[in-house]
Parts: sequence; C-alpha cells; structure tokens
Amino acid sequence: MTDKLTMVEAVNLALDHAMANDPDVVLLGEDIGVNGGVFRATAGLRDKYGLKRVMDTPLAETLIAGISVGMATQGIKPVAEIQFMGFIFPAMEQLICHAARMRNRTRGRLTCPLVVRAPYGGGIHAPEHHSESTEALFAHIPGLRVVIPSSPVRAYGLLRAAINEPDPVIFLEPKRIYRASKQVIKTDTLPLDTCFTLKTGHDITLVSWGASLRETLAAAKVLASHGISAEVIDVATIKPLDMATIVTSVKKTGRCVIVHEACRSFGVGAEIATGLMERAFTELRAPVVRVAGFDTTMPYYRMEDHYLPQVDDIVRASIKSLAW
Amino acid sequence: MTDKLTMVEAVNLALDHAMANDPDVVLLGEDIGVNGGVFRATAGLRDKYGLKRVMDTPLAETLIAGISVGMATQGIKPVAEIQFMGFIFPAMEQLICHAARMRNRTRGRLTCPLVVRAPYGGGIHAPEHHSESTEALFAHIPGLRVVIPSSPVRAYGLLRAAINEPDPVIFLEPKRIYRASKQVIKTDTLPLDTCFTLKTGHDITLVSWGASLRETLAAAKVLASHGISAEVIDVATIKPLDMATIVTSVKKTGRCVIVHEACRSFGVGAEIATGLMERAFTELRAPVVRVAGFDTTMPYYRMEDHYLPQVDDIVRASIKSLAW
Amino acid sequence: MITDDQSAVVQFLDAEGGAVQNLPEWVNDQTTLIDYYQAMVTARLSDQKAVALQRTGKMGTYPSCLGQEAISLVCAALLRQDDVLIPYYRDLPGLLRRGIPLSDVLLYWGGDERGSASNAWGQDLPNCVPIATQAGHAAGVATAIRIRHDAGDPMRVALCALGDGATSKGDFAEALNLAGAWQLPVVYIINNNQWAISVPRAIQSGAPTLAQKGVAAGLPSFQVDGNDVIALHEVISAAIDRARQGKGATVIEAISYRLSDHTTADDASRYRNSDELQEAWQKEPIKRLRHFLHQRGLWDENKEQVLKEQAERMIKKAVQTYLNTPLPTIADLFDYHYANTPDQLEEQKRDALNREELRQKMQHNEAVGGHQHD
Amino acid sequence: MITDDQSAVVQFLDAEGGAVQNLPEWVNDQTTLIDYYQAMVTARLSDQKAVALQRTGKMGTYPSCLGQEAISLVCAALLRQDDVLIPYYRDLPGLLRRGIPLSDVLLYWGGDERGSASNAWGQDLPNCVPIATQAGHAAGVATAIRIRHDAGDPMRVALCALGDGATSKGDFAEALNLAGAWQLPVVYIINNNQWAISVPRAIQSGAPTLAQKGVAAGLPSFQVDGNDVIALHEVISAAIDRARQGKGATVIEAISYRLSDHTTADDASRYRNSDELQEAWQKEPIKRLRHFLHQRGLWDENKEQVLKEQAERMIKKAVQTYLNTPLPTIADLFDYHYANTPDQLEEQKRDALNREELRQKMQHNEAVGGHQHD
Ligand SMILES: Cc1ncc(C[n+]2csc(CCOP(=O)(O)OP(=O)(O)O)c2C)c(N)n1
Ligand SMILES: Cc1ncc(C[n+]2csc(CCOP(=O)(O)OP(=O)(O)O)c2C)c(N)n1
Ligand SMILES: [Mg+2]
Ligand SMILES: [Mg+2]
Repeated sequence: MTDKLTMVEAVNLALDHAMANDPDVVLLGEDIGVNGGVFRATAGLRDKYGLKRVMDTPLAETLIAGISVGMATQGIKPVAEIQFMGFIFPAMEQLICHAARMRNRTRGRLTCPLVVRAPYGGGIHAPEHHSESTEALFAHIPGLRVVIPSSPVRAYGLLRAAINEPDPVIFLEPKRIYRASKQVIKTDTLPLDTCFTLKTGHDITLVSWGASLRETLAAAKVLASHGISAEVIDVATIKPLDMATIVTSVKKTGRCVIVHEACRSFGVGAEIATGLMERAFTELRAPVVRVAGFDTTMPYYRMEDHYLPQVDDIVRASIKSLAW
Repeated sequence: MTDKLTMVEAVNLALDHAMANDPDVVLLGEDIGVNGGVFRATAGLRDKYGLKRVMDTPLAETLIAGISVGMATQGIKPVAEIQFMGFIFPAMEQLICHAARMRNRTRGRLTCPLVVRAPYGGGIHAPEHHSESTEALFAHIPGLRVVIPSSPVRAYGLLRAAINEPDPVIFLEPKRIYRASKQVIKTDTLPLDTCFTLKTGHDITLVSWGASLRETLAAAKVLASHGISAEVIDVATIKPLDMATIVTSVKKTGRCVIVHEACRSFGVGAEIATGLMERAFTELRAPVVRVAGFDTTMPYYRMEDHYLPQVDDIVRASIKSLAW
Repeated sequence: MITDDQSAVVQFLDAEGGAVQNLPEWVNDQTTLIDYYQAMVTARLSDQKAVALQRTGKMGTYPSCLGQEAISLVCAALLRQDDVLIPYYRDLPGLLRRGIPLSDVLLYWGGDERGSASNAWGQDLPNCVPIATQAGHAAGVATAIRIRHDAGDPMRVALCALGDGATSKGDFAEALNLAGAWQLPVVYIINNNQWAISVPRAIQSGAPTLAQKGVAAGLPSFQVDGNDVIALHEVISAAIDRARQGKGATVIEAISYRLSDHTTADDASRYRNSDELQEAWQKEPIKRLRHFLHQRGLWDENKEQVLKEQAERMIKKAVQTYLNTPLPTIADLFDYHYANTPDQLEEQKRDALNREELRQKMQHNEAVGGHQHD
Repeated sequence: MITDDQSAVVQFLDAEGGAVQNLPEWVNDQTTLIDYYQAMVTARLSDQKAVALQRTGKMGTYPSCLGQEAISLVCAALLRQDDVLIPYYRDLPGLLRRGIPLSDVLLYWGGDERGSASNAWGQDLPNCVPIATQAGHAAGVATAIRIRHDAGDPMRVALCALGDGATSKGDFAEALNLAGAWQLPVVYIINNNQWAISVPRAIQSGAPTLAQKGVAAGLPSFQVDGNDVIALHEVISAAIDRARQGKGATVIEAISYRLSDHTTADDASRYRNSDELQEAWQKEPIKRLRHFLHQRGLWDENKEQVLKEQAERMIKKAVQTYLNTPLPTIADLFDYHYANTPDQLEEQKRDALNREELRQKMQHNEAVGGHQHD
C-alpha cells in the first residue's frame, strides 16, 4: 500500500520494485538516467541502482532495441524506454524480426524477456510525431504482447507483470493521463491476458483502452443520465486479446461501441469488431460501432481535439446503436 | 499488346514504359542494376536508361526510403525496390513519418510521389524472413496507398497507375506467382481504388488478394462442383479499401469468406469483416469467416504449407458459412 | 591500425573577438560581418520571443537556438536561393535568412501545419522532428539535383543540419556513406552543442571528434568553432563550393553550446552544472562578433539600439500575424493527404463536418439556454 | 581537416604460402596450423555438400562460404566456450568449430527451426538473416557480459561477424558507436569478400577502408588478410585479449573474396567478370596454408587423403541425420512463441491439429478409394 500516486509515479514504482526484486532487470533508453526520463518515469532510479543498471544510451532507437534483444538472449531483462512512441519505428526490425522470434527460431533455447515502454497518444499539445497511437502495428506481430494501462493501479500491476513475463512486451503508456488522477497502489501484479470490466451495465457495451477510457467512462455517465446502462471494458492487454470477456458482455447487452484514438481503419477496433461477429453473431442486435481517430495523420496540436474521440461522439454512437 | 508475359515480366515492362514515358521516373534499390534484381524485375533497365536512372544503392533500407523521400520532394519519382518485404522494416520510419506526411505537413507545398516495390508472401521455400505478409502494417498508415496485384495484367496496370500517382504507394508483389502464369498485357493503367470481381456468383462471396487468389479461385471451382456459386473478388488495392464492391456482393450473397496469408489477428481481413458488419449488417446471413495464416511467425519452409491457407480450408469455411 | 589524425578546430576569433590568425580577405568588406551580426541579434530576439510565447501559454513546446545562432545563419547565408536547405529544429536563424517569415515558424511551433506551407519556403524541407531522418532526405535531394544536373553547369547544393546526438543514429551513417559513394552535392553540418537533451557529448560517442564520422565515409571532414562566424564562413563556403563544383560532399562539425534548456519542456539544471553553462556564455557568438565589430569601429550602442528596435517591430508584427491566424478548418484535416482524396476519406470528412455543425448548434443552444437562465 | 591514416593490411603469408615477415612464435607449435588446415578442409567439403544438397533439391537456398573459411574458423577457434559468437550466414566453419553439428546447419538451411535449437549452440546466437541486425545483438550481449562481470575477473567476449555490405547499414554504425562509448567487450569482424550480392565494394562505400568505420567510433581498427590464418590469428587474438582485459572493442576488416555465387539462388556470372574470379582463386586460404605446411614438411598427400576420408564420413553421417529428421509437428508451429501460450493461440493450434487429422483421413480415404478403383 502506498500514498496516492499518479500513473507516471506508479510506473516509476513498478520499475523500482522490479529492479529491487530481480537483479537481472535493467533499464535503458535516452535521457532515463540523471534526467530521470523526459516524463520522469525513471526519476531516482539511477542513483538507487547505479550506472550499470540504468543506462543512458546514445540517440539510436534501432540500437536500443538491438541491444535489448542481445541482452535478453543472455538472460538479462531489459526494460527499454522509447522516448515517444512516434520514435519507435527504427526499433521495428529488431522487435519484429528478432525479439518476437528468438524463442521460436531457437525452439526455446534462447528467449527474449524484454519490455519496451513508450509514452503514447495525443492530447498534451506536443510537437508533431509526439502524439500518435500505433498499437495496431505491434498487435499484428506474432510473438509480441501489447499492454496499455489506463490507471495508476493498472500501470503498476501490468508493468510488473510485463517485466516478469518471459517474452517481449510492448508497454504503451497513455501520457495524456500520466498525471490525470491518483490512486493508492497495491503492489500486486495484474494478469496480462484479461480485460478489466470497469463498470457493469446491461444496455450496451463500451470497449476502450488507455486514455480514451476517460471519455468512455464520461460517456457512460451521460448515458446513465439518459437512463441507459452501459458496461465499460478496459481491454488493457491488446495482444493476446481477451475476446471472451468482451463477447460475454456483448452477448448480454447485444450492442457494442469501441473507442480508440488510433486511426479507424485497420486498427485494433476492427479486430474486436470482427471477433464479436465471429463469436456473438446471433446476439448482436446492432452493428458494432467504432468511434476512432480519422484515417488521417494526427493533426498538429491546434486541431488535435477534432481528431481525438470525444464524449459526445461516444454518446451519439451509443444512442445510434441503441436506436438500430 | 504484348507477348504473353509472367507477372515479373509485366512488372519489368511497366517499369520500362513508365521510365520511357516520364524522365523523372528513376529506379533504386539493392542489386537492381547490372544484376537486374534478385527476381529480375529490373533486368535490362540499367542498360536502357543508364546509371543515373537505375541506381544500385548501398545495403541500407532506411537510406533507400530516406533518399526516395528526399528525391520525391524535389519532383523526382523514385520507384524503390526493397529486396524482400521482410527487409522493409528499417524503412518504416521514413515511410510513416515522412513519405506518408510530406504533403499534409506542408499543405501540399512538397509532395512525395514515390513507389516502394517489394516481393512478398510465402510459398517459394525461401530462407527465414523472406516469406512474410505484413501488408496490414502499411494499410493502417494514413497517407499511404497499398496495392497488391494478382496477375500479370493487374501487375502491369496497377504498377503504372502507382507510378503515376502523386502520392506514396506501397506495391507488394506476390512472388509465389511471379512466374505462375502468363498473360498478354494491354498497356492500360488500372484504377487504384477499386476491387476486381474475378468471377460472379450468388451463393457466397470469396474475398482475397495476391497469391491467395489462386487457392481462392480453385476453391470456387470445387464449390461449383458441389453446386455452390461463389463470387470471387480481388481486393487489389488494400488502401484505400473499396468496401463498396465487396458490400454490394455480400448484400447479394449474404455470406463472405476472406482469405489472406498474413496472420489472422489484426490483419486486413478484420477491416473488411468489420466494414461488412458496418454496411451490410442486416444482409449478412452468417458471420464473415477469415481463412488466414495463424498468429504465429511464418514457419521455416518445411512447414510453410501448413501455415498458408489451402484450397480445402477455403472450401470448408465456405460450406460452414453456407450451413450457418 | 587505422588511425585518425586529430587536427585543430578552425578558428579565427577568440572569445573576446580578437583575431587568432590572419583574417581572410572578405572580412575587409564590412557588410558581410555587419549583416551577420544584425541577423544573429534579430534571431536571438525572435528566439526569446518564442520562448516567452510558450511560457505565457500562447505557443507549444519550443527548442531555443540560444548560443547557436552563428552556425545556422552562416549556412543559410551562403546558400543560393535555388539550393536546398534541410534544416532541423534549431535552425530559426537560418530559416529567417532564407526569407521564411517568423510568423511561419511560430505557427509551426504553435501547432499548425501551415507554418511549413508558405511559398517563402521554396523547395526547402520543413522542420524535421525524428532525429537524423533528414540526413537521408538531404542525400535524396542531392541525388535529385545530380540526376537533373546538366554537365558543365554548377551544381545546386543541399545543406543538412543536425545535432551531435543525431550523429549516433544510423540514418546519419547511412547517408554519409552514400554521399561518399556517390559524391553527392551535399554538406552535412553538425551543430555540436555538447548536449542531446541530458546526454553529454562524451556519453554519446567514443569518437574523439564527430567530424571523423565523415572520414568513415571517405568524406573531407572538418571541425570548426561554431561561435566564430568568420571560421564558419570559411569552412562552410569551401564545402559548398566543393559541392557546387561537383566534387562531392563534406562533413562539418561546428562546436557550440546549448545555452538554453533542451526545449521549453526541459529543465537542464537537473543534469547540467551551472559552471559549465557560465563558461559557455563567455564564448557565445554574438558577444564575440560585437566585440570584434566594436574594436574595428564598425558598431556602436546607437546602431545596436536601432537594430533592436527594428527587430522588435518585425517580431511584434510576426507575433500578431501568428496570434491572428484563425484555426485551420475541419476540411484541412482531410484535404492534404492525397492529391486524389479517396472516397473513404471524403466520407469521414463529411462526418466530421456534420459533427462540427452539430456541436456548434448544441453550443449555440446551450449559450442561448444559459442566457435564459440568467 | 580530419584525416585517415592508411596503414598496411596485416599479412604474414603470401599467396604461395611464403612468409612475408617474421612469423610469430606460436607458429612453431605446428598443432595450431595443422588444426586450422584440417578444419578449413572439412568446412569446405561440408560447404560443397550443402551446395550439392541444394542443387539436388534436398535443401533450400544456401550461401556458400567458399574462399572465406579462414576468417570464420580462426574467430571461433580463438573464442572460449563461454564467450558468445554472433555469427552470420557464411560462418559454417566457425559454427563447426564451436561444436555445432553439421546436421544442425543443414537442418536450418533445410527450412527447419530445430537447426538453431540444440544444446551444442550454447548461448551463441542463431544465424542472422536481416543484414547487420546482429551488430546490435552483439553490443547487447557484450553489455550483458559487462553487467554480470565481477571486477578483477577476465571478461567474457562477444564476437560478431558480418559482411562488407553490412557495414552500410545504420545498425552497424550505431552498434560500433555504442561499443566505443561503453568500451564493450566485443569484437566486430567484417568479412570483406568484395561483394554484397552484385554490388562491389567500391560502390558500397566511398571509404578507402571499411576498418575506418571503427575509427569513427573511437575504436582501434585493423585490416587483415582474410586468407592468411596466421595474420588472422594475430589480429583476432589481440582483439579478443583486449576485450577480455576490459579494454573495449575492436573492429577488424578481413579481406577475402567470395569465390562462389552469393547463394545457390544467385548467378554471379551476370555481374562479375571471370578474370577477377580466377585471380581471387590464386589467393584462397586453404591452398595457401597447404603450401606453407608442405614447405615445412608438415603435410603431405597421404595426410590429405586421410583427412578427406574422415571429413567425408562425418559429412555423410550429418547428411543422413539431416535427411532423416522427421518434419516438425503441427504443434511445434505454435508451442515456441510464448513461454505461456495464450488461449487464443492454443485454440488455433487445436484447429490446426483437427484440420491435419481431417486431411489425413481424407488422404487415407482417397488412397483406399484409389485402390478400390484399381
Ligand atoms: C528518432 C528520435 N528519437 C528521439 C527523439 C527525441 N529527441 C528530440 S531532440 C533529442 C536530442 C537531440 O540532440 P542533438 O541531436 O544533439 O540536437 P540538439 O537538440 O542538441 O540540438 C531527442 C532525444 C526524436 N525527436 N527523434
Ligand atoms: C536488411 C536486409 N536487406 C537485404 C537483405 C538481402 N541480402 C541478403 S545477403 C545481402 C548482401 C550482403 O552482403 P555482405 O554484407 O557483403 O555479405 P556477404 O553476403 O557478401 O557475405 C543482401 C542484400 C537482407 N538479408 N537483409
Ligand atoms: Mg546537441
Ligand atoms: Mg560481401
């Protein structure tokens, strides 16, 4: 039990506990050492664990991923920070061609227990390339896990679990809510293979993850004020996707709205919607609706609110679904 | 009108004609010059158009994409070859952060008329990393177009159109059928925004693209022998996705099977299935079925046939859909 | 063993503006140096204003170029209009020198794509955020130039700026390697301001100099005092000439210091000691050149006053233009992705426009409703 | 200007096996050189067999190491068992030397993941197909070694092999830069076989030497004759010792020649002239060492005969093992992606197993049906 912590403080605490718990856990990334990370997620850890375990790297994301793979094959558990998700692309070859495959291509002889953390998503008026949500690109890659917390408690519990996991995990931190609320943290890990039902309801199922859950929960409130009872599910682990929880809910409600910041097309929402069609075809009373970013580049910040799904979008989509 | 050509010969002819037609079209890539490309797609073009327009680059995919962007901003039309799609990942930062955005971030002042060609997909007993299908990663990126031909005629017509297009196009060539059949080429361009209906039918719609159309068409024949009339659609342009053609077909047949080599989850199939639910909800008489690669790494070649969708898979899925 | 010969950093003026070696001919024509001085002062005041706009909530995160004005300025000043500048985010002085209005630059950092859109930009590339990716663009621009070049003509030149941290990213090595292999008309200039956010130069690379990364590509490579406009002018103009003559690329490491925080979102006091900062202030380029001009009787307090007033007027107008720029339209979000916007995107645009209309009606209703409750 | 001092390529033996300078002490103990010779011959015969298997449709695409046996072999021979080899696809001689059975290597190129799985591999990395990505792994392995290293102990060493073409990829530069900045216990060895598929060394880079890419990272860097086991032994053992003593990384450019096509899927006659190839054959490492050993009376036709027979026996057995390896099971496709296989994947596995059962039933029925029709 802790003081009330913000999400970024919970991340920091999870890293701290993971390092205390396992001497093989090391941190690496740009500006994570004396500077404690541009969002302070690693603040204090270099002083506590020393230069050997908290490594400021040169400015090279391909390298960060590459040495993480190399270390991981030797049993070290690297937790790498990519400063912003917009800069993760140079790491993709290493993540896709090596991290995700090391276990399979050596039939378990070598493994790749690494975590790549990256702040992600829009809404903080950041410069260009600092606000994208490209989780779908990683969700498609076999061998990876993709995890996105939506609260301090889940940030702590999921990150601890991610670091414990013997396989590579992409851990995306919705920076818009890094400091949005505080919670007391119980130092338990949380499972990496289930959705979390944040609110039960029976008229419609709202599915989201990361920062968009704020708007989704707010929309559920608005709907409640109209007498509509919405169930709200935090997907949390995008890959592997726990369709069971979502399907159970939608079999009950018959309706589903999926909310995500990322571009609508070919996004995670499409997989969930398809999964619902595959498993709840007869129970669906209306088509699953996606409330999502447009199929456009994330606009520079003056217009970003026009891109990000808003409460009224979710409410309208829900009402439309109910009226189907 | 030409002699009968294979797909790779049609690609070669399209490049030849595009270069003859427009002096700003240049080719670049690894081993595309004197060697004519590892699949011979650029054979003869260096001799014909010279070193300035057919450039063997150093071994560096980030660079290939980066200089293509740079050239394109100055009005050159680079057609870059990535030797195998498995090696495209180092190019992703340039393609996602720059190629796809140059027009938008300069509000049209600079543009990025480039084509990235890459042989892709499995089935030729190639070494590891030579057989993947990751088209979904590009389909999710706003600002890109993603095109996949499935015959010599469409390879020619779509590639000419891709090179003419004033925006970046990812052009994926299913190498398994590079030499599978021959066609007489009419030197017309083909539209980059429509699916092609390869066979009409009224009982079920089979949707595929690239090499998998071979199995899909074969399955349609098997189905016909069982008295089932399948409509077969070649998506061809994955992004932007012409849902209209697919929806029209499925509204007629009420059933749909999507076939793709790529991993099932978070793939292009999910977007098509979701689009069908969104637009043909009431007409769907069974859930859309995906026949796809597993959510595993492409196995090394001894087992690749167990990964790739086969005719019997498609037939079984169709019969199951019809029995719904 | 392959070794690296360490030669001296090119320098003409010491920190106090005194000459450390014979000055080049062109210095005698006072206009160039006075021009450099005026431009640097204007850039610094513009930069200060940009920081102030951010601090007062009128602009987003901004990376100051404080102390590095000379490098960017001299590069831009030595390019011809039809050359191509491939800048990075500390190139405000260079952008202004290329004729790009300050209001464009503010608009960009104010979160508006139109800051990179105006015709004043010519064929220059917009600001590049993903570190070192512009190194590839520059090699591509230079390739385009070479493709279109007519034998006998002077070459147009591409000039690419980047930071010391950027030299660690593979993009830089790949681009240099190509520039060497293809003898491209491109100049790479490293603004070695000693820091990449919190990572000091010494941690960034084990290389004794960053210039020697050019040697690994077979390129002539130089270190130059980045606070010394005369040295910069000499080294950069030689590099540009070389490219212009079709002799290929050059790498220049210009040694400077980042006197500011990394950006307005950063607090350098967390990782940088103030002694180092104080020392660096002694060497900064504007003071140095002012001393030199004063010593030669080419500058005085009066002129300084006039210059500052002029600059402030220009800045005030630019800020007005910036602040008065209306929001982009909803349609703008969609209309610049493709020359031929796909139907699917047109459909999303229609939805977005409808939503906007709806929202405005609702706001209007609420406002009207609100009044009624008063 | 930053320059690069061109020093000579380290060489002890000329193409005819004659000494070009005083030979090191250890050469007098004949066992090492004889051992090298035997291992190279065995590797070449194994390599020939691999090519033959491909040609006869019994194996997939294969990259021959013909002519480059010395580099790979000497590297592996000088490593300790608990060091880590990060090989590339022309390292058959090194793999065999590390104790990895030839059948594993054949299995890998035969399209079976189990070729990289056996315990004989220890902690060594599997073959790396995406060019130069292993450079990052090697730096990571070396980092892991450093993290776990106890002060005073000798360091374990990571050794990474790659080709001349690989030096153009940013991964290589990034890894070298880190190795220099962190003084990592790693040795990078470039097998400069003059070609990257069809692209000759001269087009690959403007750098006079590839070794100097190490200089750009502040690393001691050497060129060595890659056909000369004595020179290789000297240079590589010095580099390994340096790393072992905690003094950091070294870059070695070993100059060789790719006497084969790039792979069995390539036809080098399309882009390479046969004169060059003929000339390269004169310098190849096995002939050179055989001459040397003959001259010293350490080798003769008889021994050659015995060696070849031994090697052929080993190869034959390995080929049998390879050809007799049953297909992986369907379950294998699924079971090695995650330590904790997700339910979703278990479900797909069940589907795949069911399908397989169905298919086998159908085949069986067809077969039975077929018989009935006879
Ligand atoms: C690929 C990438 N990684 C990380 C960042 C975040 N970032 C922005 S500036 C910067 C430091 C750059 O240092 P340097 O190249 O020395 O330039 P300076 O800011 O000092 O001028 C970093 C890490 C980025 N923009 N792009
Ligand atoms: C990232 C990547 N791009 C392209 C390829 C295709 N490819 C395989 S080997 C090769 C040439 C490598 O040349 P070099 O590094 O000199 O090694 P060599 O084969 O000559 O030993 C290429 C381009 C690849 N495997 N990986
Ligand atoms: Mg810097
Ligand atoms: Mg080579």
